[in-house]
Amino acid sequence: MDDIVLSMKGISKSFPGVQALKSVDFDLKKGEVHALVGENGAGKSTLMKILSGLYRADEGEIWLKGKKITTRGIKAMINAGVSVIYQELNLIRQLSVAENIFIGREPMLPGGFIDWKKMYSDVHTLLKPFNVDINPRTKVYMLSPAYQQVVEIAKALSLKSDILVMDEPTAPLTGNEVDKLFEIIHNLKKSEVSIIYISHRLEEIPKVAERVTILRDGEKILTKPLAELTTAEIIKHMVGRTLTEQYPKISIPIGEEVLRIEGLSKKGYCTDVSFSVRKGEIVGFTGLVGAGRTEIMQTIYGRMKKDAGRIYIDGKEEHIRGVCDAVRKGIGLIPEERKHQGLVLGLSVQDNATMTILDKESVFGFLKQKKLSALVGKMIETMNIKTPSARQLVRYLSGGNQQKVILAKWFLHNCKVYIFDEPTRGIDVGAKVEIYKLMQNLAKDGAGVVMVSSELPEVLNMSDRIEVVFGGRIVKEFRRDEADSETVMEYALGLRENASQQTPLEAGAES
Amino acid sequence: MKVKFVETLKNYGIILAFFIILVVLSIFSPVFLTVNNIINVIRQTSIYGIMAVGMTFVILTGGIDLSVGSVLGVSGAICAGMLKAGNPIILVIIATLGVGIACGFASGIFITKARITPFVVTLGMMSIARGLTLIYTKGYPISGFSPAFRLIGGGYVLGLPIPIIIFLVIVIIAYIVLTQTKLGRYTYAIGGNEETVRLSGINSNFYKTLVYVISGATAGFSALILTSRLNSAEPVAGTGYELDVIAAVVIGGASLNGGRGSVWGTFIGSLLIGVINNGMNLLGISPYFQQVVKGLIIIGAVWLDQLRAKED
Amino acid sequence: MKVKFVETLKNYGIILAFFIILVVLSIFSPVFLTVNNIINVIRQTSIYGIMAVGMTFVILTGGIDLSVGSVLGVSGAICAGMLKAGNPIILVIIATLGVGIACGFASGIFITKARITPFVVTLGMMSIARGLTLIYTKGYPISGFSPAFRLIGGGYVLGLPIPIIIFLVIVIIAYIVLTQTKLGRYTYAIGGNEETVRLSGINSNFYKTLVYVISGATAGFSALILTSRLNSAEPVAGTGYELDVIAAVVIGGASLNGGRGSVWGTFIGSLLIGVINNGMNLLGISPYFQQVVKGLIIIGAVWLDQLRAKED
Amino acid sequence: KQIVIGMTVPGLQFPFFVTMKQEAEAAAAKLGVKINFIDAQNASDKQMAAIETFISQKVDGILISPMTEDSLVPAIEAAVKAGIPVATVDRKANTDKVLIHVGADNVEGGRAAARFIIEKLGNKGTVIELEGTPGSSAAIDRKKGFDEVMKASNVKILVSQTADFTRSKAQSVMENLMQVYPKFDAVFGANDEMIIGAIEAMLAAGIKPATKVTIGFDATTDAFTYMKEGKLNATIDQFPGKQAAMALEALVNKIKNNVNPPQKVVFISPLPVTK
Ligand SMILES: Nc1ncnc2c1ncn2[C@@H]1O[C@H](COP(=O)(O)OP(=O)(O)OP(=O)(O)O)[C@@H](O)[C@H]1O
Ligand SMILES: Nc1ncnc2c1ncn2[C@@H]1O[C@H](COP(=O)(O)OP(=O)(O)OP(=O)(O)O)[C@@H](O)[C@H]1O
Ligand SMILES: [Mg+2]
Ligand SMILES: [Mg+2]
Repeated sequence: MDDIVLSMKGISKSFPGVQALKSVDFDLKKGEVHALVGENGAGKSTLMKILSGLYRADEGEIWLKGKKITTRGIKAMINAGVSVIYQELNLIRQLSVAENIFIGREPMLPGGFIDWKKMYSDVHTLLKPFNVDINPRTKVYMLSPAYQQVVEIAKALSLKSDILVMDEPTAPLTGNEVDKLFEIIHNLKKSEVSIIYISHRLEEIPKVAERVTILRDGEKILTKPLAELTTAEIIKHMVGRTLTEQYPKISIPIGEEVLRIEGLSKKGYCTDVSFSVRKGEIVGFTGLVGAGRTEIMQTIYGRMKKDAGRIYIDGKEEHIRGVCDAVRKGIGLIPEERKHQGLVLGLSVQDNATMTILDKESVFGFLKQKKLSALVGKMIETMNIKTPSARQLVRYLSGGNQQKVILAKWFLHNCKVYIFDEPTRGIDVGAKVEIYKLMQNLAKDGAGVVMVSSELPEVLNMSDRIEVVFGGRIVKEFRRDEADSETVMEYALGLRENASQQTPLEAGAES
Repeated sequence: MKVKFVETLKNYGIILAFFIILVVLSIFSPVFLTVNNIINVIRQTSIYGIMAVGMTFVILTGGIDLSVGSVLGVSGAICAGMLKAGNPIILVIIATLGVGIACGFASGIFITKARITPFVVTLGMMSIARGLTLIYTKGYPISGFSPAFRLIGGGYVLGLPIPIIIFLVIVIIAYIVLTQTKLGRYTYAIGGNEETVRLSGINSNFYKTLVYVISGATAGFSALILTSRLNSAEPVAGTGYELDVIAAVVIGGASLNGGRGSVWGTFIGSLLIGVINNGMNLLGISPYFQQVVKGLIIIGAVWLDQLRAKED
Repeated sequence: MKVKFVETLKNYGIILAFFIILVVLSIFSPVFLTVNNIINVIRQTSIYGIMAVGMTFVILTGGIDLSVGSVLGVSGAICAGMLKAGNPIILVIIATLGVGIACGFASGIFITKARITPFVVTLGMMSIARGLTLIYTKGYPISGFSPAFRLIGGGYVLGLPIPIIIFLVIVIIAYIVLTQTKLGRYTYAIGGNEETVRLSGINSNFYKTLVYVISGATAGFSALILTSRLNSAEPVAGTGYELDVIAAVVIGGASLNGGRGSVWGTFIGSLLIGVINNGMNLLGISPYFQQVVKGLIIIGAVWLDQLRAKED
Repeated sequence: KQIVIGMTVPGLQFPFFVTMKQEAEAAAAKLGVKINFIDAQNASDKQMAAIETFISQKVDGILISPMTEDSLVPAIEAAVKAGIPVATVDRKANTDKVLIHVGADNVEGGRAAARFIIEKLGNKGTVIELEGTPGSSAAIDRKKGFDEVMKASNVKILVSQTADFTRSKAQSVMENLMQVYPKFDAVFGANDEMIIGAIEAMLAAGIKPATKVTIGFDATTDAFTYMKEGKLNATIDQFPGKQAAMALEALVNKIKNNVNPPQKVVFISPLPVTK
């Protein structure tokens, strides 16, 4: 078995209150793509952080190319040829794209000066396969999450390691970039790079991987070639039960209009956007990365000032003066940037989840602690948030569970219209179903729901209407029964009709 | 439960350090553990400690208030001026606190509306308030007040000096506010991630302004106690206090980046500084060596406390 | 290109503010724009300005150095003591810088190895260094040096005072280091996200220690200039400078959270403070009003600069 | 039993008080008493804490140079009530409870400095005044005496600015002021540190200090050096050591023999000294 490049044996790891990994074995062959799947909090990222040297396992050993690893630590593992794309974006926001990619390995001129020229041209080469126009001098905070992910991938590729870990690389990406990433992965395979691939988009797994390992509650369930498993079986092993339906769409009577947008424009981001949402309705928004969906929603939410357009809530025109005002008038927005816009990492699950309802659940400013605990307890249960307690700091939750906390925050709050921006990013199949159910419950209770998503199947299956965004405009509206993935993609790619403009790529997204 | 334990541990190190210092001092100085001296220490600490409680709110939001010393100065001066003019005490108290609140409010407004960084605004306020104090007093101390007013700093209730009672009450109120109220939650949340708080539809500017108001109000309380205790308001009163006050908060475990800290930590931090100063005087350490020793103890105490540094 | 423009805008506001102040002053005081006075201002600024350059590195990493004033004090005292003992000037210069570097190194080690927050470590160092200065000098100034040494503060090269030359050279070196070298980029990176820097396999502790060494070294330079200019080292030299130095950096657009700031900003920030002090002397504003005016100008200048606040 | 005296002064950052402390310690050694010293670090509440500490320690007597006339009165009265005799030096306290005050009035010192300049200039010409830290009692009193005498004379005060009692600040301020007031005949520094800073500024600008009338305050060692070199005309001597020694003697006499001093207030006239 000399084609095994990596084997991890009997890895255990526990955190205060959580046993994250229980004696997990994992191996990786030369030139293979090995998928790692499991529910949120199953321990995937933890296993990878142990591999990268960031965490130290309580028990177990790691063998690389037949040699047992004795010196641990990040530097040692980088030198041993392991590079990792972490699940949480790990870029330095104040630095440029090029600086981020080459941090620690800057090309140097004699005299200790950085060779900027070489650095920039290397970045161009690295980004070329993605066919995106990212200026290497742009500061990272100005990029959308999708582009940040592209930078992150490019950074890992530039290390030219023989073992590459990708922890949910496609979560913020849309179909287009995903395809490009797969192309890159195929090329890497040819040059005998081994890849560990983690994703909650299970439809991707058979497309890229040869083998799969399934984790559940920190234990390894199985490792098998993908040829021997169906997606349904994978799901069953992941969640420990059979999922009857991935998209449990129920029919809800559609009521009156709650939100209408007319001619909304914001220079550099969106132009002449009009749409409406009715009570009980889920309106899906799809489009490519950088299409401007996020910006449309943030403009409606009052986070960015609109240049033109009218907003009607319950048929009445409203002037939204800012985010507070938007919330007061009944709009809630679940942002796509988890770390920077959705969570306070240093606060507990409870404090995060109840942030929007403190006004309601307090008397003279004093919190109704019991009531709040009960509400959060119920949310943890229904959404299956894996946390030792409601007092655990959100920082210590797994990526998917963090996302659930953000959702809980808004599920608890009463809005007329909910805008979900990438609500299921990084969430496992089982929990997705719960989230769809909760979303539909909101609709059933008479709210309107806007769902922005890059996962086309979710948009096609869960929406009553679908709006396709391209270059900051809505280029097409479908009813649920008219839409099929091919036509929708054609519009999203700008291959049809009035979609002639180019996507604005260089404009700085306000953050 | 385990989480709770870790939380406790976080303030544990500094308490340990505190007790070590207490034990060492009581061994070397027989006077140290006398009731009289303990009361002395707490009473002396109260002036800084009260402001440190206000500062805790500010630092929790990720801000800083460099103006507390000067605000104490201007509140004290106006307090003294009004007393001299024969105003009733209750009115004077309200006005003194009012001046502190007004200064804090002004800082808060500049920070939130003009979006200037707290360091600069409160540095400016520090200079402005000191200037106003000098102008108002024409540079002279204002002295000599009624026995009734002098009770604030010198009186006793149930055998406890009134400054200590005010200090403890403020600590307890702040503890309740920070743990049991909306304001408290938002204070921590703003320090953790203000953007998230704003996107959750919370008027973060309101709460941010409020913490500076609280800081100003505590400076007002300290001004009342100091003015009463000294029986005079000096134009330079409070100069340089900001560093001691901020130090008490930070030694108590708060992070200057916001989001982490507690009133208990601040309370211990203030006492620690008070005890160090008192202890060194009792031991008769030469003033020059005192500075060296004080620096070493502060670093040493926080070193013992570094357990919590592992946290992130 | 767009990015570049925004970058420029970020320092634009403060430059605008600076020019407004220049114009106002030259209208009210005919002396202000004379060559002589301009040289004066820059020379006076150089002592703070040099330390502010060092502080820029520290603040960029998200740290703070409260000890600069005291480190200046102790370096200056040892400089003076060594001169009095008849040591050759070159040796004295090396020793003075060495003392500054040693203090910075000690702070850096405590911050990175003992993992104590920079505020506490440098507060401790501030106290320790001041104590050592007082012990060394016994509380009295050390005065009277050779004409050769006095050139450092009082000499001219090509018509420019040597302190100004040292200042400008340090600014330019710092600019090159921050923009063109690893050290510079890591300084920003550590302030931006230290975790990521560590994940990239970089020894962030090394670079973090280094910025305190740089800060200490700049305090050493300032000590040389100050001691030479005054022809004496006072035991209290540098007291309270930390606030002015940090203010210069922050007014120059740096964020105390790290990751944002520039040497040019700091340069302008230092000059701004220098010009305000000079201008108020020239206009003969009463000392009491000076404080009010200074506070208002500082807030006002940064207000004009708040454009960049939108950034995050 | 060893007699212990608690001593506290406004701040050892001023050489004046360093001298006072050292000479008091020398005098104490001669008298065979021990001094417990606490520095007030230029803050009234710290000085109050010092006295409270002395009371806890049950010292036999207290020697204090109070921060201001009024702010230490409560603490002093508390000490007296606790049976500890208190003597004030240099700066007075507004209470009749003290055993003795030995002082050299700062206001009188300011007057003396003004008279010196007027006499030297023949009651005409101009003077630049450097004040101490705004609001501090030494700054206020010295300025008060100086301005009062100046106002009654024909010498004009060109400008009065603060230099916070420090040499470096004084150097900068003087540099700035000489731009606007190139013609002046005299400089008054409210302490020696400031006048020396001003002299250094003059030297750097090529102005011979000998051509101007210069006077400082406190009679520090450096001031004498500058006078010897002909750069400084005079300094006001308040005799800090002598003050402290006299007060200390009275205290010890009271403690040992329960004898009150013949006079409750002793003034040493501050005088301009020249070399
Ligand atoms: N630093 C930490 N401190 C405490 N608990 C942790 C820490 N890191 C992870 N955990 C816990 O360990 C468990 C496994 O987390 P991990 O991040 O490995 O999950 P995951 O499989 O990557 O999930 P996801 O799909 O949501 O990313 C979770 O229950 C998580 O809460
Ligand atoms: N490379 C880039 N540099 C700077 N700005 C960019 C870049 N790419 C996109 N943007 C900005 O982001 C806007 C689109 O934002 P965003 O990518 O968040 O849209 P989206 O449709 O919500 O896509 P996503 O799937 O990423 O959420 C564009 O209008 C553009 O101004
Ligand atoms: Mg994960
Ligand atoms: Mg988006």
